[in-house]
Amino acid sequence: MATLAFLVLAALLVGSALAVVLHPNPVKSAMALVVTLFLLAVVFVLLEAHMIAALQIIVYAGAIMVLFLFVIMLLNLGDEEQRARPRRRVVVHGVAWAAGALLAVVLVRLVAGAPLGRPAPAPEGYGSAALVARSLFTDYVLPFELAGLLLLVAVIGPVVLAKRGR
Amino acid sequence: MIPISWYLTLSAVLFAIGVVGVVVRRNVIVILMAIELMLNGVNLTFVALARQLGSVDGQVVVFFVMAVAAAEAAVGLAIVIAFFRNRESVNADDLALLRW
Amino acid sequence: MWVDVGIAAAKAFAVVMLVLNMSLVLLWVERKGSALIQDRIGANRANVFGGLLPFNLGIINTLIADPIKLLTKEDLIPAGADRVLHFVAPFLAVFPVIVTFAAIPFGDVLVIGGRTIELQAAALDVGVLYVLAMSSLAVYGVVLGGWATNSRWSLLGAVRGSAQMISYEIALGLGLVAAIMTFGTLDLQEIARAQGAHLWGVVPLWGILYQPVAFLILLIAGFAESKRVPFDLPEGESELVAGYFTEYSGMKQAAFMLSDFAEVVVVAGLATTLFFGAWQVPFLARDGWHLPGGVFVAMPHLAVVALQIAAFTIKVFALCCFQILVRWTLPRYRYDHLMDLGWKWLLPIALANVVVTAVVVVLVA
Amino acid sequence: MIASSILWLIPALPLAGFLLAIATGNRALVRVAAPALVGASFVVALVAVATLAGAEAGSRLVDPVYTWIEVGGFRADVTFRLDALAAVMVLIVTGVGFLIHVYSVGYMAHDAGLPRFFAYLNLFMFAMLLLVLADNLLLLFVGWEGVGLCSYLLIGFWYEDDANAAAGKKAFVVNRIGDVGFVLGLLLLAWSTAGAAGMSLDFAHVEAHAAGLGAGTAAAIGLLLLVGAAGKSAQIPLYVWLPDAMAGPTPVSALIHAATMVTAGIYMIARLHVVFEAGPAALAVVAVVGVATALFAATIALVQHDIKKVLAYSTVSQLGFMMLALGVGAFATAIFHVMTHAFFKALLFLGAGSVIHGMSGEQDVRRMGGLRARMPVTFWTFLVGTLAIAGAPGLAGFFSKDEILWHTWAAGHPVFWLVAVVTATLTAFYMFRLLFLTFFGAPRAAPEVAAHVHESPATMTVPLVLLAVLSIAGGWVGLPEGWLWGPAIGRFLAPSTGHPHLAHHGAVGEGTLMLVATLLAAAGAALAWLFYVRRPELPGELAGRFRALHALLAGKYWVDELYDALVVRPYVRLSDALWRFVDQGLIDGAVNGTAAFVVVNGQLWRLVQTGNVQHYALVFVGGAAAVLLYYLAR
Repeated sequence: MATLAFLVLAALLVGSALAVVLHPNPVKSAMALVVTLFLLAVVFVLLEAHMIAALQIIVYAGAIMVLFLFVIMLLNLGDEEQRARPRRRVVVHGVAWAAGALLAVVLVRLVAGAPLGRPAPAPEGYGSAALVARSLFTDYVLPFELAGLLLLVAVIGPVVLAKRGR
Repeated sequence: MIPISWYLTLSAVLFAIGVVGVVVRRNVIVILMAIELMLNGVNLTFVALARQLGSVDGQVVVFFVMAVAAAEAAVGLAIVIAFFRNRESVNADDLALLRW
Repeated sequence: MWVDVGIAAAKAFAVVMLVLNMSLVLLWVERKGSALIQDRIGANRANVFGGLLPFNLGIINTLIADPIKLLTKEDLIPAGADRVLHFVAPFLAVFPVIVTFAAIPFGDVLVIGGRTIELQAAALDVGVLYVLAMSSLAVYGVVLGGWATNSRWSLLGAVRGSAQMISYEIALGLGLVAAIMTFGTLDLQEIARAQGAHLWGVVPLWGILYQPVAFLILLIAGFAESKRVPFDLPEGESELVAGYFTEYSGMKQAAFMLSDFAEVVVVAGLATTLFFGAWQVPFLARDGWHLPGGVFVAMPHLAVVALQIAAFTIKVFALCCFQILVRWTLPRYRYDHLMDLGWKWLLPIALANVVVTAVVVVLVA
Repeated sequence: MIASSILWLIPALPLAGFLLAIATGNRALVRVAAPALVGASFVVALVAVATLAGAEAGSRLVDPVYTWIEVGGFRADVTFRLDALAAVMVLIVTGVGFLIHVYSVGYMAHDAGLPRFFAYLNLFMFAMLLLVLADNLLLLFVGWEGVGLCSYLLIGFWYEDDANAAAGKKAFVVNRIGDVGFVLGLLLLAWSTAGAAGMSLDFAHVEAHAAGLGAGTAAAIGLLLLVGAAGKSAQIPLYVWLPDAMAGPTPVSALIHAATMVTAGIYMIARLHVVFEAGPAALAVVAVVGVATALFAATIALVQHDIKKVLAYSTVSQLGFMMLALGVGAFATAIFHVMTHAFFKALLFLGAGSVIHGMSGEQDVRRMGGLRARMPVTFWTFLVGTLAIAGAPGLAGFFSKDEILWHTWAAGHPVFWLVAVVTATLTAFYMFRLLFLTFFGAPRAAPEVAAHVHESPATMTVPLVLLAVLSIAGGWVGLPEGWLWGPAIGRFLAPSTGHPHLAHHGAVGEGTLMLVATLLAAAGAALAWLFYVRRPELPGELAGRFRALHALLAGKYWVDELYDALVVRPYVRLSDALWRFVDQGLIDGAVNGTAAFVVVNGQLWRLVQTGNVQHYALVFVGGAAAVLLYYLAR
């Protein structure tokens, strides 16, 4: 049952991910990515990472992807322009897909063969906001603050970059 | 109980798809999205291995990845907008200004 | 097993019905309310018995005739539209809003047949985050609806809508953070239970007493999230015809309208849960009334539960009515004013509120 | 050894003047500060010398400043030392230097480059004092090169004229040739005197070890050092730069190219006299070079028309006298002549400068004449200088020159003596010729120049008068043996220079020789009077009769042309060939070839650089996959 659910989920994920990469229309690509991210959130729930799953949707699906869509619409982009000659494009894409497939095969071989054994039992409240937050504000407090700084830069930087006529 | 290595396999496939997307797409915004896909593939690995170890450290890393991804998207899209304003294009072929 | 599934299904059905019905009722309330405010009769064209009754049946018109009309109208898809996304968009608009309600508790526990049933469709330990996550997804309906129809007005509405919703989501989230800090949990049911105490044995200790600022922020941001006046720029009739759903008709258009009203209900539900004691009735505990002065009046369990559900419904409805009142009272904002309000006022205030709350929480603890 | 803490001030004060002039470039400030600082240096030197004179004979003042080089067993300190030899030199340098600074204030008053001039002049004073006060040969060499640099800068002071710049360059290059010999001599000296305590070029060390040198080694060192001295002191064969050096401002000629710098070679040989005494062959060569130069230069001076050129050849000739003195072992006498020569030659140069100043830059004696009345102070002081150099009894040059002649005779070199006496006669002749042509007879200047002839201002005439006094009285510190107080300066210098070795006190006494020389000098002067006052047409007739000889002398024996043909032009051709084939062909070829290789390579590899990030990403992906594949396959 769970296995079947996972397989269906995985198939949907791979399908939507492929749609991101293959669909010529950026809006459709973005929507496919939203679906991918949403499904990933579900996978996170399966892995008992509730907090991360919620954040995945809030941050990725809710904020980042909306930003992407917003920009696509602002620039009013249509289907992707293909300039290379078709034959050359086929060659380049063929090479790229072959390299990607090789990478996928190698990575899968590497991780699938990993001697992991059974997962450790999840502690009480695993994946909850409290546990993640405790870790975040104790062991990782410095990276946390640095991430805050980074985000501040990311707030100021785009304003400077995108502002018209400075 | 689904073996953790299945999740890892899934994440590897997602990552590879993202890589191909970065290479083959011409639209800079889509390239950025493919990068997000790669990041998410890696995120899945972190969450899966966090579950494997029964520790939340991996989830904390994912938290940071999200923060960085948000920053990256904001700055990246701002650059795209600035570029579009100059060249009326978001095609990666037009971004090769530093070429000899 | 099957009983559990049945119970879950029943709870889900109850929640969906609550939202949908209240949305419909709100539609009528809005029509009547606007008429009242504008000093006209309104919604009076539904007489069944030829005007013999002493009151008109506008409510029936709104509840039954309107939906039937909308359902049976032709579904127009403009030329050049993206058929798939055009079809999906309305559902993407409605779905997250209704689903949001799953995390909101509408009563305490119901003990029946030896089972203890939480009166909440989905008992989530990250309930508040869930609410935020779902409300953040609501923007896709707007964006895609606007984009898929291949219309300038729609696209402008979509761009406005996405920017507005993203902007106010931040203020909304920060407002909720302050509330969460006060209660120390993300579980909405626990938050509801935490509001059962009374100050000096008389005043019910609801969230509004702790977090009035957060409530105001939630309310204002809620207006923006539901894209209603004074923040109805994405669909402002005088500017963009009907904004992002200009090119929709029939049931799909109804779905967009429904999502607006459902959003009003969700905002009201969230505000009720966080700031107005959720299902709490003053002095009513599980076993009966604990009135001031040590007076105790026992009550049957089912009656208590029924009272709590009723109290929750009434509170939500009251808040909905308040939103409608605001909607027909204030004029529309200009777009830059809207952004100014969101980024330059709400956000700093929410941040300050968070800081002050943090200090107080630490000091009290 | 007496510790002293003021010696460093002597060179430091002119250095301060140099820095001040360079830093401010303020005319009003510099023209006061530069002479004042040199004067202060003179006062400090007087104090130091007084201290030395008050101490017992043979002692010296030492002022260690800091350790300069300490590497391996070798050590060189910046230490100043003042012994009798250095004392005399320091007083000459600072005293005459001060007077010439004062003179320069007037002479250079209208020159735009005045701050630069005084900067160079002060730098020269610093370097010269470093040379004189140095405690070791390395520090001396720094001063040696420093004065060379200043000489170059000052000869080419008016660098707008190519000829001046070329003269400076010539002086510099010729001096470098001498310096090669000097450096080789230093290295050989250091190497051959290295003891258990390691190498050292301290004078104390050298003096202690010189006696242990073999005669051959010492002679080799001496000859190499002589090459350096010949360069600096303008001896055959390296004298050619000095006449050209007259291109510099006249005070420079007086200070650097007459009174001080050119005597550095003399000073150096006197300072290292123990080395030369250990190699008598070198000493003999010194004597030959000296006497040959003296005669050679004097003959050229007979027919020169440029007032400064005559004085320049005269200087070369007098330096030859000093070399002769050194060569016959009369080191103290050589230094004595350095001193008197500094007085009267500085006087003559400054007088010439005054004439040139008054004649609006005219230097050719054929267009002078009759200036006696118009420039009385200059005339009288110039007369004193001429008498002094000619050896008029009682004047400075009389005593020092006769002491040289006497020592030459007494050391057993009658041929040298004969040549020297002939030279002295020629000296009297050409100096009086110069005097008569300049100040007597009818004015031959152009009318507009003649109208402007005027006596020089006080800043110029006062130094002239002071130097004239010194030229009269300066010789009395070195009377012959047995006269009144005798050779006081010789006794003072003896601890530093040793006592002269007189081979035989022969049958002929000093007085006899003195009488012969004086009579011959008077004859020379009389001949000049005959030629240039009484019968002005005679020189032309003689020149017509001995045309070949006159042409030889007027052409300065064509030494410059000879050098040009034998050395300069082949060297230029060699350089040209090297430039063409080695530099352009081999070196540039290698460099350009490297560049061309890089360019071709770059052309090839830039095809890989499409500028498209995604191509790079693709390669990156392939690389990552390959790395992972490697781990998988392992």
